[in-house]
Amino acid sequence: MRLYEYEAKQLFSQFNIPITSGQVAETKEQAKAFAEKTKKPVVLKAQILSGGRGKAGGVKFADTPLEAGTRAEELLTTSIKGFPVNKILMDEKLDIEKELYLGITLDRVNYKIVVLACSEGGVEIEEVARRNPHLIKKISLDVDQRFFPFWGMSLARHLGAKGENLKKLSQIVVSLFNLFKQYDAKLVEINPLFLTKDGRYIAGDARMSLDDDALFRHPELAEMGIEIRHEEGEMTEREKLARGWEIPYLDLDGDIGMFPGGAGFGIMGNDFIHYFGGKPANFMDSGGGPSPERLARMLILLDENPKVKAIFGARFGGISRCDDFAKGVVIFLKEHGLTKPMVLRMTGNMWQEGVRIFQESKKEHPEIFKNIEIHGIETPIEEIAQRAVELAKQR
Amino acid sequence: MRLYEYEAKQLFSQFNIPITSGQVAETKEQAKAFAEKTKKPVVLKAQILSGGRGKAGGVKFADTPLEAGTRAEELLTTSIKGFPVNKILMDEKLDIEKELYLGITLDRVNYKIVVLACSEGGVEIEEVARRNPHLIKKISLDVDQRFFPFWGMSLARHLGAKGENLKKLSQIVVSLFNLFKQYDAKLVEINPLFLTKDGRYIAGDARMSLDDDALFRHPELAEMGIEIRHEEGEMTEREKLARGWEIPYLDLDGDIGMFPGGAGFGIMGNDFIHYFGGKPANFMDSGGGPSPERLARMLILLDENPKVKAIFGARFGGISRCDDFAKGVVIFLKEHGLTKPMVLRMTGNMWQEGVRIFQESKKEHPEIFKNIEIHGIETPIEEIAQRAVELAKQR
Amino acid sequence: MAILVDKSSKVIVQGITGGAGKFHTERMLAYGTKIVAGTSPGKGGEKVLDIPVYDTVEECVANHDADTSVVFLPARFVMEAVIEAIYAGIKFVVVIPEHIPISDMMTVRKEAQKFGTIVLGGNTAGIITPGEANLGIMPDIAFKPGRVGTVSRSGSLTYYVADTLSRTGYGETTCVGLGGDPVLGSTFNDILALFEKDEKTKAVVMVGEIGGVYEEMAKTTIEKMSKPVIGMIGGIFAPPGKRMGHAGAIVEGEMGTAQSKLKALEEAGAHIAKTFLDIPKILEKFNI
Amino acid sequence: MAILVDKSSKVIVQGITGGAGKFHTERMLAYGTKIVAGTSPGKGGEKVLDIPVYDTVEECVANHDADTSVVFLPARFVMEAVIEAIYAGIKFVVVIPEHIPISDMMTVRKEAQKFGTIVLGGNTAGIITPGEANLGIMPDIAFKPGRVGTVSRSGSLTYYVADTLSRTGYGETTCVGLGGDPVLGSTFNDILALFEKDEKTKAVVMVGEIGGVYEEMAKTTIEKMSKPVIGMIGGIFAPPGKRMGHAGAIVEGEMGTAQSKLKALEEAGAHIAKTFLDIPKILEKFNI
Repeated sequence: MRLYEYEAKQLFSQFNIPITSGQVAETKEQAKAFAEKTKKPVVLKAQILSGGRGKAGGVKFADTPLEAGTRAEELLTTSIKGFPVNKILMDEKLDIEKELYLGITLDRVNYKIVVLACSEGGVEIEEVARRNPHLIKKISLDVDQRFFPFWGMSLARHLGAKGENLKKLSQIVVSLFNLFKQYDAKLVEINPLFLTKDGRYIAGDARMSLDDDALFRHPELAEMGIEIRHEEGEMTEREKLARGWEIPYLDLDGDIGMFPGGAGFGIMGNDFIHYFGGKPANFMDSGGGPSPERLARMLILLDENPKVKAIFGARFGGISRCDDFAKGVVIFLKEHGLTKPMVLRMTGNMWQEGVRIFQESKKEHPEIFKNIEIHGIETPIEEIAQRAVELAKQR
Repeated sequence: MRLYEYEAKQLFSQFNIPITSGQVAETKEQAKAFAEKTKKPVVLKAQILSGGRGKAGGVKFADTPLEAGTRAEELLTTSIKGFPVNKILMDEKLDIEKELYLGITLDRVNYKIVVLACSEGGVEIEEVARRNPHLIKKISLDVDQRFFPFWGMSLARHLGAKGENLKKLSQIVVSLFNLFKQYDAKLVEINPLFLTKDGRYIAGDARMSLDDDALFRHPELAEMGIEIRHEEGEMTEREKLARGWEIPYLDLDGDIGMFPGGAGFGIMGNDFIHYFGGKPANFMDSGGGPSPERLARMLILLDENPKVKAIFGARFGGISRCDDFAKGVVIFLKEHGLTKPMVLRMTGNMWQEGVRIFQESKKEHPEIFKNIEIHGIETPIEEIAQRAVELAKQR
Repeated sequence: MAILVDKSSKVIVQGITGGAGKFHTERMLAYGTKIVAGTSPGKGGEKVLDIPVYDTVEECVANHDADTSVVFLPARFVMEAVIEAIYAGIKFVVVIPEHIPISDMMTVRKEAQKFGTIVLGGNTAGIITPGEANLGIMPDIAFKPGRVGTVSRSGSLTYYVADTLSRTGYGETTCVGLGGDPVLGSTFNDILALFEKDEKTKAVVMVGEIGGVYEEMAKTTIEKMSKPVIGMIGGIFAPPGKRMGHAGAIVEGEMGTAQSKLKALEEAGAHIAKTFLDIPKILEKFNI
Repeated sequence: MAILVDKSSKVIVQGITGGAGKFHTERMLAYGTKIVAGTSPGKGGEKVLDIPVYDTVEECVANHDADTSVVFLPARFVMEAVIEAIYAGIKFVVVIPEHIPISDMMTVRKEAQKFGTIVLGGNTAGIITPGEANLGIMPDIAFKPGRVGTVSRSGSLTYYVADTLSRTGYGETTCVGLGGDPVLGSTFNDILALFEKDEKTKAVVMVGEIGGVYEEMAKTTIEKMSKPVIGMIGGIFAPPGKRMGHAGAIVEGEMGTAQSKLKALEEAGAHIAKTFLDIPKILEKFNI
């Protein structure tokens, strides 16, 4: 998950990576006040969970407090790359000598940690990599390798540092590496890293993406208000509801409610629906071995979504068992009721038990099964997907 | 350097290694008070920087507060293995089911860290290694290898732990390893490690030796009152004076003041004096590249020692330069004056300059050179040592 | 013949006393898998389904000559457990749990490499050699002994592919789940190479998905293979940059897209299936 | 011929701008040692004694093809500096500073081993091949080109031994100071093996001292040597368990005593000298 610039900068300052003494503003007035206090031209940066903010108009400058208020208002009432701007980070505008790049990421081809320095910063690093690869210097490390400061020195030299600045910049590289390791990051970037006219290095921007699966090791982040979120953008209300229930859920813009078992078929089933001319309304994963209650809640998310016209259900019981699955569906049918047509295929571990549960329940309450078609292993999953598309088109 | 038991136990408790809530006593009254508060039989342990304390009578038991006072007085007015006892550690006497051994040390043959568990504790581990080597289980690790808890489990199993106790004991192993690494220890031992009748593990004793050369990384130890010291025993007054001047110095029980350059020849010169029938009064090392002032102070330590009858000086200038050496000797001769006969051999880096300094100074102040014989590379060092023995015998 | 696991594998279950561990141990046993022991620290001496439970893996190896392990433990204990198995001499470890921290799994890979241990997962449904042994959580119903090998990052896709192969009479030699986590113990490369060497396997179905670089990396192996490889990629219509349940399925850079994966497979000479039903249609062209 | 260093060695000084670094660089240059560059982070571009100073070792290797380094830096910076040299491709590093933390030096050993780099020290007086190159702090006056190799843990003992060999006409091929710290980059074993292979070396004098296990470990190497080895051990009369300046000289257990060292040498067939004057007396017996 990605951090906001102002969050990443909080962590930067814990590790003594120099940042300007900026401030977050949520209103025009706060922006004005900051500019008045600073008594210098300021820069206003929209806080969104996406890159390419500068190009998209998310960074603005102001010479006077009045102008700062105006610019802040513009940013706070707009969307950048589709994301509404709720916070802006205000900084004093610096006299820049040079813009550099520093980054650390995981190399998943070679299973290494890669530290990158580029003497051309403030632009997209992929762009530079294509155009001027010699400007980039890389150091690759094993996962358990400690970072020796002389690598920092070598990268700092590549960035043109000399004398006292060489030591300062190599210390920044070392600190950035320590930060990366400390928080189980997948990516840390300073782009641009400013060298000011008066010879200071200052992180102009701060990007961090953390390994969600290692967040349990960092309870202090939650205390700082840094909670789990998407890699890009904030969650919709339904996504937040799903997260509260610990269901991996993602809103898409189609009309077929997807109720697949397993993330793999979740992704593939999405393609199948497209192949047959439909569009899914969501992505959803049940997680390993979901309880009947959780399965019922998953169906609530779909049935209550006004955009959903039909539901495509697929369960190949592995770690998740068909008996639990059938129980969950029945709980949902009884307690909530199914208002959308649903087609379902169920097989795998404990399928006989699942079929028995459905049969018994249907005997008792045939009315709650009126919108549902249930299939077994005899019907290929492609036919089920096709049927879901048909059902959606009929509405 | 070695820590006192009570100091090591302070560090143990920081790492959640279970200890009894003992207390240090420096007087009979404190000992009595502790026994009164405890309302149980107590154990009193002399705090000295040496092993084999139990055999030497340094551990006593008392059933009543009165007896505790008597035992404390006995300990506090005696010497154990030659070391006066200034502090005793008081502990509640436990009901012991079993005594075990846990230790971590450096294997300097294979350059590994070795973790040892022995199911027979409370005795000398070397003894067990000879008699019943199968009772000892060893795990050897590379210096940068992290300690995986399953090794703790494996050692705990070797010590007979089961169920919840297995987890508790493996956690103690892990904690001991962390402690070892945290403080750059050369040795950490819990011997005995008690298993009490009520199923608790408690460190009965605590031994730690730290790497003196890594102490600079642990300023917090000085704050706890843990200062540099010998591996065994406390320092004499003259040794403390020398330490204040940052001169490695050790009192021995002979009568020849040793003023050798370099620790290597310091040790070998000690042997030479013995070969020729003499006995050195000290060991001394000048450290790398000593200043003239430090050299003068080294001579003060020797000349002011009433036991010293003659001084044996040897300087083969390497990182220490003969010009500085000669300057130091001259400062001493001028400002302090030499009261003991001294024989000296000087050669090596800058020897010509050293000879010149001696000659000029002697021309000016011939009287201060009356007790000193100066030789150069032409005289073998063995002859100089022999001469020093002669000079001492003449007094 | 088969790869990695067969009826002679001596299997232990790490975490055998937990709910999932016990449930799937029962299933695996019922399938005929030779499970010789289980571990659960602090519970050594107990029995689960008549299988002896030990505190440590080293005891399982010493007492039962165990060579294979299936791990059913919470994610935060997985690194420790797998490395314990590696150091104890286990040669093949199947990691069922999901959401293992990336740095933990990178450490596991390093230790595994040192000792030549093969690790599958994390977040794998396991591995099955139909009729011989079933390690993990895969439902028996989908699988039949036969002549096609399958390898996939997803459990559910493995089931659908095997179901298709079983119902069309091809059957499977071994079905391997690589796992859905971002850093995996084994990759398509490793498994494809094993299938190439396995005499009974006549063709391989590999199912990839968006995110990560494992499919692209498989290109050089596929190029060298003598057996037909059928490739399938999930996520052609997935929105970019959003987490799709599998942590690995985040589209990061050009390497991770469905397009780049399809391109790599096509260039390597793999035959692309869009839906499962395409698989038997492609196999028909080969005389297997 | 000689071992480890000769007139073709391209030497750098790490810490060349410090007091000791500069002083001994001047001495080493005066001896004819080929010093091609020095390092001092933040001072790149300066010159010391006309020798170019760089920020990093990698520049010294790139610009001057350096292959050897002498380190003159405070103990706490030594690990970093040596490992920098190792990674930059330097093949032989001489560590003059003393009191290097044990764990730092164990880390250095590991990295050196990975890259096949030879490290001498810490707390060594250095190494000299008389008439060719002098690396470290050894005084020229003691040494003359000749036919005996010496290896010792102590600087001062190296000087006395060489002085004795020089004055009795044997002279030295190379004199090696292992260093006095408790964990060393190279040991008697390593250096004795090099002397055995060196054609010009006809005999070796090794001087050990109490503490550590290096002398005992040398036993197996000495046994296999074809050249006479003369052994000397310091500390026969040293009090046990007290720090004698050299951190290594703490008597720890049975292995570290002077007696155990003398015994190991005698059993290996080395000829024991008590004082320096015994050395030429022993050498006389061999036709070298």
